[in-house]
Amino acid sequence: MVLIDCFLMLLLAYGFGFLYYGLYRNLSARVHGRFGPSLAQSFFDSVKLFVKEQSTTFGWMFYAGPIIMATGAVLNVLFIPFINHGDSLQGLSSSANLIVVLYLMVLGPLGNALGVGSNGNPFGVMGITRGLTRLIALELPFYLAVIGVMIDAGSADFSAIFEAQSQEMNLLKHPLLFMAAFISFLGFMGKSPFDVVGAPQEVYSGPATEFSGKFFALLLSQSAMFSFAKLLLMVNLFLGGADDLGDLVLKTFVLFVAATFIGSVYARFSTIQSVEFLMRIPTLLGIVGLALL
Amino acid sequence: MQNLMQHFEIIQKTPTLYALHVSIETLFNTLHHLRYQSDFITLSQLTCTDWIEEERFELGYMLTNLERNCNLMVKCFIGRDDVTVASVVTLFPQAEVMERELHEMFGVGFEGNDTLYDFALEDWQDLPPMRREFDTLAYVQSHYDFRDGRDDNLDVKEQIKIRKAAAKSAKEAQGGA
Amino acid sequence: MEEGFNAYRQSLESEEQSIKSTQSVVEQAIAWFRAHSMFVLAYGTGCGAIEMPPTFTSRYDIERLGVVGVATPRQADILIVSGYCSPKTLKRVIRSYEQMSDPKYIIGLGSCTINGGMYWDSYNTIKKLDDFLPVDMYVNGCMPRPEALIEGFVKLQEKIRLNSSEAGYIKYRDNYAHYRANQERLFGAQVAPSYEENFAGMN
Amino acid sequence: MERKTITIFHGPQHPGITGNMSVELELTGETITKARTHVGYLHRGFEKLIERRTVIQAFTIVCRICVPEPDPNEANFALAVEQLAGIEVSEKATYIRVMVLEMARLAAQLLWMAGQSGSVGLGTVGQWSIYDRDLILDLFEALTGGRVYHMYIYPGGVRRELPEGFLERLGALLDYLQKRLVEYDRLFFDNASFQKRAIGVGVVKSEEALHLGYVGQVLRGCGLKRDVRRDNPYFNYAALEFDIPTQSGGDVFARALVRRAEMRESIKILRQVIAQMPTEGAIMQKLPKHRKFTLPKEDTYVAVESARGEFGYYMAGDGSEMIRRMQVKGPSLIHGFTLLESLLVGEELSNVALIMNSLGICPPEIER
Amino acid sequence: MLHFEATLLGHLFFGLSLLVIVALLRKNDGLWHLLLLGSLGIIFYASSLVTLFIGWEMMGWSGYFILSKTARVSTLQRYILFNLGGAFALLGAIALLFSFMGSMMLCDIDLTLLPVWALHSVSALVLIAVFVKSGIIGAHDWVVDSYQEASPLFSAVLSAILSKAGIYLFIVLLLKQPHDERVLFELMAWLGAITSVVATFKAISQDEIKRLLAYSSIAQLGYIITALSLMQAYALEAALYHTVIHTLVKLLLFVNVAAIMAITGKERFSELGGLLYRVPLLFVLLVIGIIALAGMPLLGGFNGKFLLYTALLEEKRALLLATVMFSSASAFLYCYKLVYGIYLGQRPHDESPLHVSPKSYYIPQLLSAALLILLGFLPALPTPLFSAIGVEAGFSALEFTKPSILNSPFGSFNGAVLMSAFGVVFVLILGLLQRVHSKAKAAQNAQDISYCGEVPKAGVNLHFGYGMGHELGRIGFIAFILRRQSRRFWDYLNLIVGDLSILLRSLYALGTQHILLLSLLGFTLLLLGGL
Repeated sequence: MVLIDCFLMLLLAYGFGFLYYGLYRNLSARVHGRFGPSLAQSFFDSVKLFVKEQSTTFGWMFYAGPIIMATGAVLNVLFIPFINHGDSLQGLSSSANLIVVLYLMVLGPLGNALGVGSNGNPFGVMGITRGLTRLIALELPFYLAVIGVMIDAGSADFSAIFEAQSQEMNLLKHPLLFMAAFISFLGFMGKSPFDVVGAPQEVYSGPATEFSGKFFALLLSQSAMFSFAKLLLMVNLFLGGADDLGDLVLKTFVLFVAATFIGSVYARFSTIQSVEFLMRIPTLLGIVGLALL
Repeated sequence: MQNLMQHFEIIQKTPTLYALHVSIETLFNTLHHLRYQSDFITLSQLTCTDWIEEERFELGYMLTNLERNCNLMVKCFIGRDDVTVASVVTLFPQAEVMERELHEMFGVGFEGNDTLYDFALEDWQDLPPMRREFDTLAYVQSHYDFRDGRDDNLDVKEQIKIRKAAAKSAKEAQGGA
Repeated sequence: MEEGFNAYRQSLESEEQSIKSTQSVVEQAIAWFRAHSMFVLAYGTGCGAIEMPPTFTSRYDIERLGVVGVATPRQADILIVSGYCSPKTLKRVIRSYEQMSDPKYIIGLGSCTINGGMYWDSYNTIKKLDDFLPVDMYVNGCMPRPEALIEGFVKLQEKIRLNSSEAGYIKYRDNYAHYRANQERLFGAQVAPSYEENFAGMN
Repeated sequence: MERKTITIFHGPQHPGITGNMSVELELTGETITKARTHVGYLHRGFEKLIERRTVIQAFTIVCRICVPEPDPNEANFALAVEQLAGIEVSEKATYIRVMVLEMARLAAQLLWMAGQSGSVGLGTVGQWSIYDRDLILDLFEALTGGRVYHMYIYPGGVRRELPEGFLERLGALLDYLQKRLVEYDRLFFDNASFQKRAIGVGVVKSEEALHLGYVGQVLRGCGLKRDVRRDNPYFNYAALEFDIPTQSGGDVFARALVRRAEMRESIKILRQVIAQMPTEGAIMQKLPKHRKFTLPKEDTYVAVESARGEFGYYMAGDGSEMIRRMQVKGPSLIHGFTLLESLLVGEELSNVALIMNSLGICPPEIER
Repeated sequence: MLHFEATLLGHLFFGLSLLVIVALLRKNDGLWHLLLLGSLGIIFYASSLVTLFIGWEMMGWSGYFILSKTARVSTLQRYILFNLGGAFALLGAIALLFSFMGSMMLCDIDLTLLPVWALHSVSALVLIAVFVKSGIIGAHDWVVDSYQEASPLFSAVLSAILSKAGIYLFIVLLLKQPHDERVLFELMAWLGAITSVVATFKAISQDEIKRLLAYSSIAQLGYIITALSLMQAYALEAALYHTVIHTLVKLLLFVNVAAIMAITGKERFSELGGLLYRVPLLFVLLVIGIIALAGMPLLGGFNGKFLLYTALLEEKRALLLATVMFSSASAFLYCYKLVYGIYLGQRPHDESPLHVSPKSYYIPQLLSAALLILLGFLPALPTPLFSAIGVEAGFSALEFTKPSILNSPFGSFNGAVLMSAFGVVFVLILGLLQRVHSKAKAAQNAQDISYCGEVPKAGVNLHFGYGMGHELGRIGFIAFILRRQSRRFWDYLNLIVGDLSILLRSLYALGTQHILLLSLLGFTLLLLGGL
């Protein structure tokens, strides 16, 4: 039963991931004052890249890099329950808890960092270093918020967190914690003030510089699924988890639209500015939120 | 501007443009004097005109004053073949790039400016291209080949001749009838 | 036999019918995906690059056709040579083209790529882009308008859907020696590392 | 061997470069220790081609020198030929020329805004400003027949009469742009994250700015009120009344505010031109012996204020109908080499595109 | 009267030191290593305070002799000075304990009997010894230099085992603190967390490989000391688990770096790079090492951290937990710098010939890598041993269901499911990628990278190893950390002691009668004091 559950979750994550990616391009197109591509355009892009005739590789480590990253994304999807109280769509979340998921989110990018490092392109490793430097301050407000949620729920298991939010979701109980987490959530999703990792004008498309053909396709697919997993995590932690599929779509969509619109009106901080910013206001929000727990 | 007039024989070309001819020996001292004593403190352009029939280049230092409302052209004639002029990088740092361009385009040497590597052309073996004896059309014929005309269309001039003849004969036929 | 544009259009349609019947459904699907998602390399080589911002932004918005600008040649499918090409630029253009992964296409903008255009007598521009790189689609005009550029992309999409064997990258791969000879004749020996072995294992 | 600094190219094929040039950067980490500009990718040997062309032939090629703003080239060429040959230009033609130049400046500033916001990742502003620039190009198309290359200001006047209803359309467009500028203020100039990125970056010291020959917004950005339209007026700018905005910061944000104020000034000038445009008068003074028009054995230097600074032409005639020598001096020659290379040392890699856009470097006018 | 008594804790620590020293035995200074092993044995099996102190001293100077083969004089001096300082602090603590306990035996030490001031002074003195040994910030000066200048294999021993002696001392002497007198250990918990943050940022900015590893082991010990000072069952398990992991990881990393130094003769990031495809096995082993060092969920490294986080959560120490998580998040940067600086990056042009590395470098690495992977699959394997030690130390037993499920007060996770899920998904995606339409084509050579349209010339350096983390110096508080040199503090102390001794010497220069007068005065004071 668990296998069917996992397969269904992966299918949902893949579908919703590309749907939201297409929606992102459409919504930001409307902000720009144009129509934008069809909703499935990102899916077409990834299939086209999969069926290209050539993809350059730089040895077996470069080949393994994106695979580890995709594995990290898939594991994230599997270890976060989609539905809060039901028994379907739980995946493997019973045998793991929130702290494991937090650190799984970093496993994929570190695996990819090995792959990108092995191709010898300076732009790739500069993108990775920017990601890791930004990670130092990006995790701080998110951890503060997550610690608050765990202490409030009394355990790190998702079921306990859903229990704690059964009457009132964390967004209302701990608004400050939600704000701190949302700011660093913008960074995880690579939205504008913090999208410093692959900035094309600065680092020549960062880590994805040497990815061609099927490797770039794998990168796109895993980033679609990974962003859906992050949306899911935010819903489970702060919006009381999803009662059923419809509720899931609604809540992730609301979070997603907020992130998109915020992202399209901000200029990009430099790496050091984003670290300094994240260490000031969001961390303060988190600490005050914890104090008021 | 007036005290400069007596000091040098300056011709006024337009209300805001003056010209001054100096010999190559006094060039650097004049520029030095203008740079520090007068208010012509900026070198905004370094021009070179090739008078091939008179066998000489004409170097022009375009100086602009502090208020940027008046330009003074300091010009001097130099020989055409492997001539070197004292570089003015010490007076005007921005001259470094201008001299590099003239060195590559005209072959004029500037001793004192050590960055005279290539400015716009890469691996250029031929004559400096802006000299008048360099014929660009001949270079194009020898290095590049053009797209040969479309085989389905005849030469345009012939077509025009045929049409004219047809029109004339048609008019005569119409006149005759 | 009639010549001119209509003839070319009929021959295109008839070829399309003949090819459609021979190709399997999978190949047609692959060609459909390749046509509906084109990544253009962000490289403004000549003065035509000034008409690319209006085409890629909100007024003419080519993203509706699935065309997106990408930063590196590895991710790109289409290289736009926008206007005249000096040997120094041509060296970089060839380098970028050879780093793109198959199937890749070239769009030549403006008359300068067709016959040297306004700089026919300039010592530093190439007169015929076709000698050095296989051009799939020419868009004429001394800087073609955004509408002409979009028309060029639509025509290219039709050509990609045909999945025809005489596409640019196949031509480049098959007679690579011819193109290489032209390049070396123009640049002398300092050409970017040759990709001879690159194609050895392919066909 | 020591591998402490890496060398990368902010190269010709790079989304963060303005045009087709490259900057070779030597980095320790992401801090730049040495920068060297490479140009020549767009060299077409303009001045060589012009030596083989008569005035009427050279006229069509001159406007192709610099792509974002071709009209100062045409104006310079016309001014130089008129000065050498001593041709008078009618009142109406001068007003139309001022109108064309100011419309070109507005279009170039909007293009700059797209580049500047793109370099800090604010894509929305780029989409809007390119759309607004396109509306100006529509008017150019109605007036001159060409969107970007207009070939309109000919020595002796302008080549085509204003289409009827053109001034009303221009007035309507100016009202629309006035409203849009307020939107750009909210999204771009007052955007906290852009200010955080732009303030204190690429600071030009005002003491050496004049002496080193910087022009345009770089001067006005560090408090020096210099503008060719005011200092060395051409056409009838002396009669028009407008002021020269300056800022004292000298950094990227100061130059952005200067450009923002210059857009307002251009709109003010255009409104005056619409009001004072004479209705009758010849717009084109026929050149004597059109094809065999000869220039006297004289040389001259003319300058026009383009959107990025003083754009100068040196032209020398030699009595034949071919032009003996024409040398173009764009603002980007000094900004691209002496200024850019000194500003980048010690700067972060993420500010390279920011500084290049703010200096308005356009490579085709460096090496022509 | 050397008394020995085998305790479970002793067995654990001695087992670890046995594993490390035997794995690193070399012909040339094997004798001293055995002596060192002996002294460790005395410490871990000592049942009386005197035996403990003797073992501590032996460990001190046997380490000194091994270090003296390679290190500079100033490093040696600092090594022996700091260790003696620690030893004398321990001696003071033992004297105080004896004066109250009346007996030297470890088993009948009961801290609750001590008056408050004695309790604090004993704890402070023992903590000084622990700090010196594990190199907490301030006392880390000798650690970094001696790790850097020791022979590569001995720095592995130094980092893997000698730093653990302090931990053992802490557990044996201080663990059974009375509950209400915990203010000293609250301060200690914060000191451990701050040490790990400071050491992490110092590690990121290093260019020599061994200095980076030295700072990283200081940071890891900071975690262990924070865990110990919580005085709670799961925190003890976290500390013990982390000790085991740290020993294995540091053994693996230092021996790997030693192999690289043997092969290339270089030890700086700015001189190395691009060895991936020339020594692939060393690369894979180092990757396993840094995954465990960074605390990634797959290998054993995560279990120690997971237990520490849940213990801190249970104690509701939110800010302390946030600091620890912050320092472990910033540890990813120096882990990546370690693997990128040596193996990844641009393939070196001067393909200097590599000397073949002796097989003996591989055995310890393979051993510890295998153990780490085993702990990844069965995270709760050592839990029975740790809970027995906890019971012995007076804590409640730990909850244990299956070796593959590690449980903690705040939730549990199944290591086997995690690892097998990773393996299955990895193989599935690999299969998908193999059969997809597009064929993989190898890149031509080191120059065939997309480099903005240009061709990287032969002599151009594209290796980012030295510059990684260079930007952090621009951030305010990190720049403060990097600038703060603790050496200036010790040199300043040095000066003060110098002036004092000069003053004292002038005292002796007085005439004999003055000395008589002074001694008389001193004697009377003592008499009065004595009444």
